[in-house]
Amino acid sequence: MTPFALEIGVALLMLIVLGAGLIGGDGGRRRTGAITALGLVVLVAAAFTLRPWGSAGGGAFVSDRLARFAKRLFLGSTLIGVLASLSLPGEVFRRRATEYYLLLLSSLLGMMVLASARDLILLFVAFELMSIPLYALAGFRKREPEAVEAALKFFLVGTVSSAVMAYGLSFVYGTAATTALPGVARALEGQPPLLVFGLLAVLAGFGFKIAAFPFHMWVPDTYEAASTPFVAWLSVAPKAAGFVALFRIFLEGVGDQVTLWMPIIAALAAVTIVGGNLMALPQQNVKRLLAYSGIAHIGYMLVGLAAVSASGTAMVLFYLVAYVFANMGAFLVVEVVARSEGTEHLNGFRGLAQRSPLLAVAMLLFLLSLGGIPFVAGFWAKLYVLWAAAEAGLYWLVLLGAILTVVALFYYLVIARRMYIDPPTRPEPIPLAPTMALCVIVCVLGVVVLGLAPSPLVLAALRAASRLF
Amino acid sequence: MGLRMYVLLAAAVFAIGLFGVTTRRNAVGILLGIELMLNAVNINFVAFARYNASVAGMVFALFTIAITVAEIAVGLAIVIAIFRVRKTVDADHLDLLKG
Amino acid sequence: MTSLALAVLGLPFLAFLLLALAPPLRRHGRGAALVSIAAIGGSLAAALRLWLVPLEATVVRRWEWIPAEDGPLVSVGLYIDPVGLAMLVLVTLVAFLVQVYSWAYLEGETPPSLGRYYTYQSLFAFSMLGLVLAPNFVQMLIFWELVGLCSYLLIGFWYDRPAAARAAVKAFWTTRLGDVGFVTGIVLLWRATGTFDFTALFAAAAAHRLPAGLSLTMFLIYLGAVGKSAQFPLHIWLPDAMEGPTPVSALIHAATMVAAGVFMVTRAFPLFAATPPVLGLIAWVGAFTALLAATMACVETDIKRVLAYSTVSQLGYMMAAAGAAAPQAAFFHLVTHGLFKALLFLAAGAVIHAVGTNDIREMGRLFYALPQTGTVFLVGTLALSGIWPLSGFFSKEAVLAAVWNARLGVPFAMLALTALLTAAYMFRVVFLAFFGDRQPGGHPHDAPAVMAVPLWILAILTVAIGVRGALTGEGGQSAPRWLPAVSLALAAAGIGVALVTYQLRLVSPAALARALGPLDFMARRRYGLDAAAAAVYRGLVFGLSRLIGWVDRYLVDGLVNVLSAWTLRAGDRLRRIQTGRAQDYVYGIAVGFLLLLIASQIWR
Amino acid sequence: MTSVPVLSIVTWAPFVGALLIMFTARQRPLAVRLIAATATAISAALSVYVFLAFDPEAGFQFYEKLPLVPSLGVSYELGVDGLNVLLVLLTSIIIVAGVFASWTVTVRSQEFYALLLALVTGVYGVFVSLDLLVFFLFYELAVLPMYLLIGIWGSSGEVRPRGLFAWAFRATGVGTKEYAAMKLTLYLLFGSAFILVGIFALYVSAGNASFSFLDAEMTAFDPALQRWVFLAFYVGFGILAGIWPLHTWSPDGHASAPTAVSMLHAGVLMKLGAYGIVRLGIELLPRGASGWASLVGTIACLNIVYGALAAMAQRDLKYVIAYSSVSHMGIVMLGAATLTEAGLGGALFQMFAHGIMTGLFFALVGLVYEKAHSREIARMGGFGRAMPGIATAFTLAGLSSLGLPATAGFVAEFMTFLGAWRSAHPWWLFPAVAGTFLTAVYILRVAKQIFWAAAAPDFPPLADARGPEWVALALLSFVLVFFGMLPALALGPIESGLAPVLLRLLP
Repeated sequence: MTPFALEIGVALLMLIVLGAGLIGGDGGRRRTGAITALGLVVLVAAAFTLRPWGSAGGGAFVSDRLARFAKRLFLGSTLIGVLASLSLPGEVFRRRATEYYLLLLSSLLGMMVLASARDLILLFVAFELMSIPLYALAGFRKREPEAVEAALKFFLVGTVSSAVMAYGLSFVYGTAATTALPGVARALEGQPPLLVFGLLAVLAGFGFKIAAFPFHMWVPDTYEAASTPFVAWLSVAPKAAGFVALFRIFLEGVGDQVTLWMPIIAALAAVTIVGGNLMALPQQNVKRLLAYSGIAHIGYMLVGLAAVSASGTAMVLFYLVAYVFANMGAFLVVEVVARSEGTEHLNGFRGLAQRSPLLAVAMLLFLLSLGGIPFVAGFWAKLYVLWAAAEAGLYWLVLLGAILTVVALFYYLVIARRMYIDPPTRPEPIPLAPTMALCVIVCVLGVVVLGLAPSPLVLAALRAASRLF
Repeated sequence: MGLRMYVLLAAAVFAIGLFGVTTRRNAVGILLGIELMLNAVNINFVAFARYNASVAGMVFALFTIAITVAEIAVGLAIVIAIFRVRKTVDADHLDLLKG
Repeated sequence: MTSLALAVLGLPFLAFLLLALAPPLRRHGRGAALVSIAAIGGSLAAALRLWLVPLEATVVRRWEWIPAEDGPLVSVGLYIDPVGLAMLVLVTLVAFLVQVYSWAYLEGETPPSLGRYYTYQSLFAFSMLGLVLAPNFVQMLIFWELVGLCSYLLIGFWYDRPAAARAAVKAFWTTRLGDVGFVTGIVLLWRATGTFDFTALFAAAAAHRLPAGLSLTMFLIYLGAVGKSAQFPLHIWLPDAMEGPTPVSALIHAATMVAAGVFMVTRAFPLFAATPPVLGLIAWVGAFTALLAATMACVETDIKRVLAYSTVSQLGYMMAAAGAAAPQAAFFHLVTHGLFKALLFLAAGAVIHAVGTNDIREMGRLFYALPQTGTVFLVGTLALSGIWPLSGFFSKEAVLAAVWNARLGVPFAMLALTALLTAAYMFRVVFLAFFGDRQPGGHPHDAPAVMAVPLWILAILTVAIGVRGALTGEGGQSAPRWLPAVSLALAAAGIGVALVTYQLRLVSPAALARALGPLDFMARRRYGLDAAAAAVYRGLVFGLSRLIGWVDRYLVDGLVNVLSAWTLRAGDRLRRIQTGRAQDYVYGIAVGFLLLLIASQIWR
Repeated sequence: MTSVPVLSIVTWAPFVGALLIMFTARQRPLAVRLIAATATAISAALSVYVFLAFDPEAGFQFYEKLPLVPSLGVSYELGVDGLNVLLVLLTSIIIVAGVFASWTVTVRSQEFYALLLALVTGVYGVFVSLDLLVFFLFYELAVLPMYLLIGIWGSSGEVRPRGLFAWAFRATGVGTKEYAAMKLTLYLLFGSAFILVGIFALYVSAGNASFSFLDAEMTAFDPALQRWVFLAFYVGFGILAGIWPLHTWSPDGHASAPTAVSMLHAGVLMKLGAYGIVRLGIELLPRGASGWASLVGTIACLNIVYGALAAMAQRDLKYVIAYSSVSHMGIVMLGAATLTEAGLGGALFQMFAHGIMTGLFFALVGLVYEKAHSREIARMGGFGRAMPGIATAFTLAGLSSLGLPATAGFVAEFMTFLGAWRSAHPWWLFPAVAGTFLTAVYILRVAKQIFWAAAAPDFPPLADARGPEWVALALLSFVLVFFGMLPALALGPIESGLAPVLLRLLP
């Protein structure tokens, strides 16, 4: 099986969608969503059954366990995102559905290549392939001033950080005299200052992508303004891709030099956790709140990264999966409620438990998972990253992270309070589109199953990360 | 002229670009700043390619140029979209979303 | 032997359990009374049976109560010796009589509240007997607290009277304050000797194996007695305790519970004997209490309160005797006092029952209306005043002799003065209430037989013990030869003063009061002791609690709130870096990159 | 080893009940109550069985083990020994009483009972689990439902913002039930952060890749590590046990919570903190414990006196009881800090005694509130005539709390005193004894004001407890007196549980 199998699949799907959009006229455009979803179902199935293995381009492209793990994650989350997008309303959206799905798929392709890239050039190109469609998608609702404004901010910050990253890459290349990552890793022996400088610039660039504090600033604005199903996907998939790339650049094959990164990433993790959680506190817009909480979660993943160990990396992978379900689920519930209540304000959730108890329970589960409460996925996620950090001796970071979960719980509980404690403003239940319900159910299942039986995924993550060190 | 001068030149260009990005009011001006920053990267790559005697840097520079074009295209499109709804491309006025 | 003692102890307990767990029986009232009376009657019979069999040696039985790794930490059991047996008889007898008496005295109560009364009575009987039979300090403490509980419940029996409710709580608090010392002392003693057990402790004391430096320990234990036996300065609760029904005052606050402190000191005397300073303190405090209470009794107008102060005073006597290293004298006085003071209270109860007031100024010529009650009251009064050949004469003389023999001059003088005052204030009551010239309102008549018979039994016993003492010679104390005469003279002088002032009206009480100006002034105000206690309670305890309450709410919790408010505020402040301007976001990236560089320079 | 997983049934029966309630008993309040009563009764019956079948000679019993995450050494491992068998019994008693005491909850009763039962599973789980990580899982499960339980069914009090920090009071909304719920939840989770760090530290330093308590017990941890890990446990569990100055969640939380939740929380959950300190702190880290004993004991003394004085200053009945818990938990902590046989035995017995006593208190306060619709002590008076049963039970609980003999409270306090005087800091005895006196002052004052004295005007006709409520009161009162008279029944298992702890404490 060629290592490119899945990428080829995505490219083919893009062609099919493009064709359907071009040829099928209005009807075809309407069906692009369904086609994309179907195609993704096939691809997800393929990702779990086929074993694309090996490398190409002299090691520039590898399909190892990490890449396969990441690709399953990307495909799965994109599937949920696409399914959720199917219920997006409005003629405006329908007419441009082809573009929407095509952009989504091209970004997906970028991610998948990024996960396999072991060459700086390929990595950079894949990174941009992932990023550029996102700018367009963020401003997809081009008649809305907030959406285009958010797109511009996203774009500006994104390109500047791309530039910083590319600038850093130039030094990496200059010092290591190669663009192949194993070469770079070898060159780190002795820690030449220019190489370190270059890699830090790369870290800053990825900091933007994963939204670490203080590179996070585009996040709340973009999340608030862009359409929610897209945001749900944006909040997980590209971040996962960013982390996988970070593993490749900073950890893979670096050996003992790896401890160089530990204090820096730990510091970055600490400020990200603190900043994200604190800024989430005063938020009244649920999407904005989730945006900041997402930043805090990135901080926790960085804690796992800061452990610079196989288990730490594996725990980040686990965290990403848990986060996919919980965060996407939360955003989707927000979308459902906001569409019914016409507001994304916290007050839209008032009395949800008495209007639509199951939806409220689902949201509660997502929030608990995000808050890191036992018996749902998020608990294990947080526990594992903190545990990895403890193993690495970063007890202060563990304590800080654990204490700030308390701050995080404050704002999650504020939502829970709106849903459960406050009386409803209207009695009737919230309408729920079938595809949306399916997505929410999938997310709930993910959160609960991972919460009750984390072991298989932990093992898979450990296997995926085992080759990095 | 050694490698050092090229790198310094690139750094200067990069800094000028960044300065432009952070200070220009007009969105198009900001795009130009970004263009400068990416070109600084290209200078570096080419210089390093020469210094390292490997072709990879050149290739990288080519890719960077292509990507720059794509980015700027998307950027301009967004700027036009903004101009349509807001009738301004002044970056200072674009603060509907904050906090 | 053991089973008989268990019967003494168990019958009231069974009655209590039955009444507590069978609400219908309890709410029946009279049925509950019968159960309780039957139980205490059986208990009395068993106690008499025990008492009449000569006891060869002290009998001790123990059962493990609190286990520990190496042997029981605490055991419960029985400790039967002559003193204990005498006390058993006294307690069961007075309790029986009082319960019978209450049958008629409380006829106006509703059935449920009568049932409640007898439930408490049974519990009290059980607790007091358990205290008497305690073979170690812990069991004594347990029952010590339980009698305190019964006292609390019975003082507050009429709980909807605010004064009664207040008095109950005050009694509990004040005795509890003493118990703080008691508990502490017991713990200290345990640490020092490794046991709570009387047998072991007495053996050690007899062999002079007690560790040195027990003074503090024994002083703390004595504090328990100070609270329970109403010694200065914790005597303040006893007069207020008169808010309870009169039979309760007779039983608990005259004959038995308040004597528990004295009983404890006599019981643990071998230990106290090892600490002479504490013994001296006991004597001094006892004598001082006796005198102080006697002066206050002189100015009281409430018949029960007079008796209450008299009780405090007599308890001081007993304590003084114990402090003078004469526990037998103390115990002898305890027994005689128990009988005649119960008699006095019950008689006073009959009076109150008849006239409907406690105020002796509103009584008069009752002797003619209530001849039986008057007679027994007079018997009690004579005994209390120490007139030959009533029981009080002998026990009081034994106390005085003991104190004199212990070379405690000043306490002896105080006690002698007390003897005079005792006779005076008691006859003041007799003259004002039973004789004099004022006609009482209404048509008071003697109590029914159910109340009268207990009175007569007590009166006869008071006389009988006295006559027996007169025939056999007093209880072994080698008294100075002049003492009986002096003591009789003092009593006579007291009676004379009362006679002259209140009966013959040769001296007006007002003039007497003026002559004793400051003393009268102070005594009427109870020497400011109640006010001082109230001030300590309100000012110190409550002031402190207010302060702590404020500190907790507004400082300790305030800090928590400040922290959380700061966190919220920090979030709000931090949020302002999110200006909404894209170029500031670019600055964010630049700054972040710089910070990364700096961080990498710091930690490398 | 038994073939029937008794402890699992005890633990999970309430949870199954909660699920049944959620899915089957919609809109049928009676069915909800019956399911709740049955589920808790099953647990209770089995825990009584466990208590009776407990063999003091045998160490851990009713042992169950099921690997969960073998790669990390996490397993579902349950067992009881002398330290926790009594606490399981306590939980059973309190929750059965709690279900009956809240029989009258009508608003959203389905959710109420479901959450309550889920909470109970957490509590049982903490007490019986021998795997440190699973222990922690259950701990969190025992804390979180509190938020909704207090937030939805609680009641708000009134606190006037005053003093230096008035602004912070306004900013946080002190006094409302939402505030109390949030404070309680966050405070306890804050504590759990320390616990988690401590557990990790033990796991990492033991190096045997196992979270099992039994494996940890085999490990002699480095004294320096013991010192700081003990401190982490002390802070973490201590918050739950209400140590000063981290106790302020407890009065607000307990005062705002609905009856059954107050009962369970003050009665059982606070014990859970103390249990954690004894089990993980003292038993696993004897050197750390002896290193910090003077601090622990001193703060415990502060708790006793400070809690009692603060209770005295309260005007709200529920706050009085809540502060009395703070004071009594001081006795528990003091007993533990003595590190002596008598003191630890007293502490463990006090956990049980205070659990029952405070459960009874909160049940009574709930009943009074339900009938009189007031918690303000000064407004009430003379209720004893209309509700003699409640008044009697209140007096009984009060007497137990002030350590009156023949109630369980006495034995516990007395043993603690003995332990205190035997410890390295004998002076601890004095504040402890003074605390019992202060307890007498405030408890009797409150009892006098509410039930005695003149009847207060402007109250509707009041009634005594009825039907199911009697079950709660009678059960708790009985247990309180029964164990007060026969403490050996409880102290036997406690002694056996303490034996290994004391052995490890030997230098």
